[in-house]
Amino acid sequence: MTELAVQLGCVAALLAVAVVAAPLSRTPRLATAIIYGATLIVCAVATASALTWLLLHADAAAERVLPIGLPWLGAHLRLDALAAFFLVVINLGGTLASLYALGYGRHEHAPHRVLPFYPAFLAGMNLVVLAADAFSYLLSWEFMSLASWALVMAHHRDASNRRAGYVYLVMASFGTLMLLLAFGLLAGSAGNYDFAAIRAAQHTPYVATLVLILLLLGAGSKAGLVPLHVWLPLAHPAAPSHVSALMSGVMTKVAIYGFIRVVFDLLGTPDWSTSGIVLALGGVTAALGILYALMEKDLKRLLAYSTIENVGIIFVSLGLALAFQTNHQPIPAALAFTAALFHVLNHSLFKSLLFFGAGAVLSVTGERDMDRLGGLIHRMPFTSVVFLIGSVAISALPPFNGFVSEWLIFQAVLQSPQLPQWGLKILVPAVGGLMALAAALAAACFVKAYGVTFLGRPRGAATLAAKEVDRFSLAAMAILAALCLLAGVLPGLVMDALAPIATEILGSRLAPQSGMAWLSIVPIAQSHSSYNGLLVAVFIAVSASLSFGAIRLVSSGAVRRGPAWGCGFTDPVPLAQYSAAGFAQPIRRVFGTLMFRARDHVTMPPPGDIAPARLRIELHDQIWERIYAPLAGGIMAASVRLNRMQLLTIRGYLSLVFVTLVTLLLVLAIWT
Amino acid sequence: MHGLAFDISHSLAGGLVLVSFMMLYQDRLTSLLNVFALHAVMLSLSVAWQALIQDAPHLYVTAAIALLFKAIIIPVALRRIVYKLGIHRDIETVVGIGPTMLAGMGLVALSLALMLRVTADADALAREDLAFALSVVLLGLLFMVTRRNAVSQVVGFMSLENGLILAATGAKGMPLVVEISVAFSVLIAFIVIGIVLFRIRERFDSVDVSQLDVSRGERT
Amino acid sequence: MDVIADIAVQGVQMLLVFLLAPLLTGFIRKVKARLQRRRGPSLLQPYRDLIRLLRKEVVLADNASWLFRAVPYVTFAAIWVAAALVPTFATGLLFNWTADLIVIVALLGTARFFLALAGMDIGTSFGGIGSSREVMIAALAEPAMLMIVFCVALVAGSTHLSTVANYIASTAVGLRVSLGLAMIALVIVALAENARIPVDNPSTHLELTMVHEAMILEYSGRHLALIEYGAQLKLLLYVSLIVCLFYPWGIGVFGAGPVAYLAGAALYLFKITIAGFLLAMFETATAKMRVFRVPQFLGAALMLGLLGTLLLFVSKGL
Amino acid sequence: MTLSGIDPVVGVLLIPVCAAVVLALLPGYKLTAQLNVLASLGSFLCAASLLVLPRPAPGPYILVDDLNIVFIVLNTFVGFTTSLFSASYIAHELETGKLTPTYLRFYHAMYQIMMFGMNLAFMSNNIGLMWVAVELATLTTVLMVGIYRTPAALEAAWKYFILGSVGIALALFGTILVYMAARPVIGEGQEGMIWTVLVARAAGFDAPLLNVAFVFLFLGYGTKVGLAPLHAWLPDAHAEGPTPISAVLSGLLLNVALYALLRFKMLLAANGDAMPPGVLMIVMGLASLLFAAFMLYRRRDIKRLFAYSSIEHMGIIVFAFGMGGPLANFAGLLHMVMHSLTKSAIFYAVGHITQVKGTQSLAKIRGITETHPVLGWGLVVGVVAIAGLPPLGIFMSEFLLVSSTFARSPWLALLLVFGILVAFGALTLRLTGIAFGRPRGSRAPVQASYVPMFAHLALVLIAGVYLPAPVVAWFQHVAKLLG
Repeated sequence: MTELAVQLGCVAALLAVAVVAAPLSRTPRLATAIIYGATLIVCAVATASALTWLLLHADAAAERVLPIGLPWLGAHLRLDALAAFFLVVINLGGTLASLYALGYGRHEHAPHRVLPFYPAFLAGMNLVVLAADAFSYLLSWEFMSLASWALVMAHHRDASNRRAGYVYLVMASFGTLMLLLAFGLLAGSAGNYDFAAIRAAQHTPYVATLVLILLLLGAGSKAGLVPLHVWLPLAHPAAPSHVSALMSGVMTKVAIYGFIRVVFDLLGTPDWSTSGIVLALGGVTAALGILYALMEKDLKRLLAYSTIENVGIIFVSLGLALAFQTNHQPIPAALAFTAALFHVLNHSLFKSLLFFGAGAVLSVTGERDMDRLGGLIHRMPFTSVVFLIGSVAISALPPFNGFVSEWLIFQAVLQSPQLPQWGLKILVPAVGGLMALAAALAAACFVKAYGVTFLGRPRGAATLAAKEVDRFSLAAMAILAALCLLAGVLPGLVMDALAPIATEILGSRLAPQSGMAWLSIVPIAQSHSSYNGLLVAVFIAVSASLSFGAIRLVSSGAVRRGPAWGCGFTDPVPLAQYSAAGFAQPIRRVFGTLMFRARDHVTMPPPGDIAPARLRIELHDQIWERIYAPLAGGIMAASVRLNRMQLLTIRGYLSLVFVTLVTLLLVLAIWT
Repeated sequence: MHGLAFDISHSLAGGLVLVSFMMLYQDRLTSLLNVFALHAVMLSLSVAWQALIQDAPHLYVTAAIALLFKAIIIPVALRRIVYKLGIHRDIETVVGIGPTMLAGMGLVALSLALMLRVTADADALAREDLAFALSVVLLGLLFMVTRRNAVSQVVGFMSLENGLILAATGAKGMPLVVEISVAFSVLIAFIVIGIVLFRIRERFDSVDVSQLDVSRGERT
Repeated sequence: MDVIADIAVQGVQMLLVFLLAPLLTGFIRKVKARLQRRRGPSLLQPYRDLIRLLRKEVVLADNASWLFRAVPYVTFAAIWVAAALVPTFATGLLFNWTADLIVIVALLGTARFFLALAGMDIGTSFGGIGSSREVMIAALAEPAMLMIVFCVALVAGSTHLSTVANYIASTAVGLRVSLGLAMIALVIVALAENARIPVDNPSTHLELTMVHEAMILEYSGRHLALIEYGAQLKLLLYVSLIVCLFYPWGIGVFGAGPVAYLAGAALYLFKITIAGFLLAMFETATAKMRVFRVPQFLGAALMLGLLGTLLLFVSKGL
Repeated sequence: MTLSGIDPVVGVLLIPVCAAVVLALLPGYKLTAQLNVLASLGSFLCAASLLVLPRPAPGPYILVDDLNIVFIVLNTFVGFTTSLFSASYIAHELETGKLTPTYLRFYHAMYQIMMFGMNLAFMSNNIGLMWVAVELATLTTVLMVGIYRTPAALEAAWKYFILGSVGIALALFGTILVYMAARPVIGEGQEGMIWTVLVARAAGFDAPLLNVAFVFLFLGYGTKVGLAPLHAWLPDAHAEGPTPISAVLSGLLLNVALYALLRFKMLLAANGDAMPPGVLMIVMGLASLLFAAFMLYRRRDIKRLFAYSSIEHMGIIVFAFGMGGPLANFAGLLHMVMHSLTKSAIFYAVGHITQVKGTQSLAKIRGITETHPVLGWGLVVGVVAIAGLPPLGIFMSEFLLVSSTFARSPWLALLLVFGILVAFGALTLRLTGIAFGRPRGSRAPVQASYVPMFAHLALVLIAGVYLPAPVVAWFQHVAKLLG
């Protein structure tokens, strides 16, 4: 089992790189090249070995115990199909992020605050997936959070980044403590924290339910489940863009890995009702996440919110898998589970791509605010193409990969009538509706993102100066775009690669897909449903070129350029274009009034006054205002109240001692 | 003989408690110091009696220390300080005398209730003594709590120490180390308090220094 | 050999929808004109319009990007493929196995996505207003559509149109309340998706009320022709979708031979004629509603779909 | 105990005493500072040698067993590193004229006496002697807290003194009561105070008397541990004294009192029908944790901030020992050691920061990582460690404590987690303010010896990832002793 050794070697190498990065970063340019080059190589190696494991001997599992970590336990490290898959996701992301950063990192103005933590962050994520006992799992989990926190704080002079880092760190620690409680429950008072022991132990339904809820709190807060998502849109954009890509595209997946590992692998089968919780949470998260994104005008924050949506989708299909699994319906369970993993892969691909694109825009224009961008398609032709591909893919449109996974999830949703419980029968279609809503809103959201950022006319001076980004960044984005298309047209191969994981975790798998006629995928049965990404893509290409050719024949190819039709007054100022907020206005009016208590305030100047009319949009983040603000306020109030105890006179303190003594004596006198 | 011995030591210890109550009753520092001297005298008497009936000569030393330091030197010195600070007139009880008295009663009752549970094989003398000692300690603490001024806090603290000594001497055959440590700690206590008071006097008038919190930014 | 035949039949189908689409539009216009006591243009007018547009030169706005020029082809192709996937005169054709109902919906989504982008490309307010409203309507229509899919799939146990059509044609299912509800929902969705009255008015250029037209305002010449053609194909697609889902009777089963196919084709023509007539009547009878009434309208469709599904559970006894 | 010259016990006890005398006489700070370091090193080496050399049999006064050797070694080690830190710190104090050479002599002598007192407290087998030693240590620290003679410092010292001596009194009363309880069984005289004898025959003691005794001892020594609501002296004493003393207070003196508590807890546990001491410790521990956690938010003074975090951690430790059981006790011991190392390291960093910035006010200290990277990141690592984040030692102890508690009594664990989380929020909030943001205050380079700080942090880091087997076995043994 050399792969495990290779993986551990890679982790060690990453840590070593992190250590040498600190002194190196005195010479930024050199350090940037060396560090990112090194991480690029290491991650590539790790990806390769994990992939070979997943493809060749995925049914096996390699384990090894290192004499570190919890003394009487040691650090258990285990490589199985599930771990291998997530290692692929992590290290693929790491490889491409490093490649991207080779170019992007040159624009970094505080490299000494990024370079040491970047490899550590990657190492932490790898370790989480490899860990096979509670202690090393949580240790690497929190180490990952810590490294990413340091990266979020890289540009610490910006107060909003500091706030982001703070909220992030607190939420992360909350999540870890919840996981800690969960493992405490699983390990029992004897404290056998080894995953093998936990897997072997029998857990009562009560314990299983409690653990699942704790997992939803712990892993969910890291993954960004509503209402634990508040840190995510703050922290992800705050980091440098390649790190944002890793946090959004990969780290959330590590959280999902944690959920799968514990709930599906360690926990046995909990009560069916728990799957309802997961489903509902996932659906709400998907819909709310994308609604938040639609209200956003900061490009990177928009992407972060859309991450929340995708996490919701993944949790929906995990909930479906749980529902089927608890009702002993292996095939639909495998379908939902495979769909979830497929979407994990897809989201890691196109979200990284989109964040890279946002980073490219940021590095050439220095702007994240979409309302100051526009018309970039003329200045960054290549970036605009790959970003378009990413947008189509994330909007779940054929023939790209995003659609395949959502299609599979819908197929799983359509299996729900087989579920015996009324609750699920009624819940699942509703959640399906929520998912369809989320998908449509996602399309709207990315029409907005792409349209406002890349199309139209430049809105600011920063945009006019923009030019195409460097070669490394373009290469990284191109590879991702290609992968998006590839996974979209050849879904069967991916599903077959994922099958062993389902076998390992659920004990059931889908029928092998690669044997199907013309590479179409048939999750349940031919008569039931099937999809052939390749053919659809080919048909579209063929008919497009057909029509193109035909038109070339009949019509005149004449083209005349002229000013746009401006309804009388020509050449309005570019700012008169539809802004991000303006584009979202119809949807804001339909959904926002309920979700965000959104109000548009228009201040019209009096007649004769030439001052411009001003539009102010008032949004309230209900979740923050209803949950977090009161909590923080309560703690503050309590501390103010208690702080009076710091301000007593000596006599006051003495009387405290005195009262304590007398109370204890009284207790003694009464109780004994 | 034993009955008599018991009664005497018992009455002496009881007397100590009584004097503690008298201290609670005082609201002028000067008179308080007098009462404290009396307190010390009572203590040294009972210690001496213990030395007699336990024929433990080393206890005489303790008695002597108590008499010398607590009954004479310290009251005199404190009187000096009091006059120097010019606070020999002001009334500085926090709670009214009446409530304080009631609280004191409660404390004595509590200490009796606690000590009388002790199984009787610890001999009666010890039990009674402990009960009284405990009440003296608690009363001393109560005194410190109900007085505002640093000097009276010192006095209260020393009356508390007296209670300790009473207990220690009541504990038959307790090794010398304890008495020495008691005297030792009292000595240290006195010296340090003296220094600190002196310095405090030197810096600013009020001994109650809570307004420092403001300068320190803790009170906001 | 079979494969050749299959491809041939599929080709026929593609050609059929390709040729039929403008005719349907022309027919509807004609009927509407008649109902409004006008003589109206001839049935073939749409063909003439398309050809005229093809001949015209293209006027591009100054800052139109390559995307703006590529979009018409992409949208047309996507819609055409989608339309070719819907069984018209026969089920089980070659392409039917490559995609099911969800894919068809998604293909239309792709077309819409690119069209909305094109609306944003020039950077005029019209394009913006059109795109933003279009995506809003779509965001409401798609959940409703999924509910309909869900309802139908529950009845037929499949999302493949051919299977569904065969199943419903094979009179095993009697009249189902839930199917009726689903059909009404689908009609509403179709009206919205095709920018028909009461959601949108295809024949107006009154700026503030138009949605679809505003989006494509900057298009001209062959691009406009393609987009118009796409719209007509989409209309035909929805009509034949309704027909094949709810009135598949007489549809030719795969491999039944040319005769059955011809019968199926004839019946299909008959059905869409009726459908077109009804649509025209409906459009004449109703008025366009305000944009922000549309959510209620489509919300009704969603509710109907959900209701249909739940009723189905009840009738199946859960 | 054998009085042979090479007896390490004698070394541990006598070196400080002699050093104190010499230091009191010698002038000149350079020499004395070095001497101070030397003496601390000597006593540390003696203590370390106790690990390997055969231990003396428990005599009437001196006892060296598995439990207290942990404390002794830790104590002398931190004493040594602090003396190193204090050397560079005091130099600066002299330059700025906050201390005069006279006071400096006094300071060094007191430092050694304090070390002597603490070592004696750990080693004493006689509960009376232990009491004396603890008081000695306390009084010396009182004097050192007041050494700056500022109103604030004097007030702090005064507060510390009054509360401390009330604690003294209560502890003494408890000790007497223990003797009384033991007397009927053991008889009069010496024997009745020797801890080994007491614990051996505790079963026969008079339970009600023991209970009362424990209440007094708990409050008496608990005052020094800094348990809420007896904690009041602690923040001021930390804030107003010289920073090396703050380090020693947090790192060591609290442990001394804790050690005494543990001894008496074992005594009570040995007696069958006395009340379970755990309950009291759990309640007070949780109270201190929650109280300190909330108090952290309102702090304006950097040293007070970390003083309160000491209260919080003492609460956690006391809670752990109160829970008892192999895992919790192990966690408690580990947590105590890690806390001593980390907190003193933090105070080393804080000392230099306050010196270079010339203020203790949190509001005036910003962006340390930018102006003084080494110092700043050292502080960040320290606070991260104290906040219980991996890969540092406290994470391991909190992991064991929380998970084992949750399996046993969920509600307590939830309270514990809540407290930890609230404290975490406060600490990281302040850390964000101190370490990051646009720098404020002087950017002058600080002449500091980073050795002590990074030595401690390195130890904490290693312990967080890898605990050597012998240490583990030894801790487990001690945990078993604690029951």
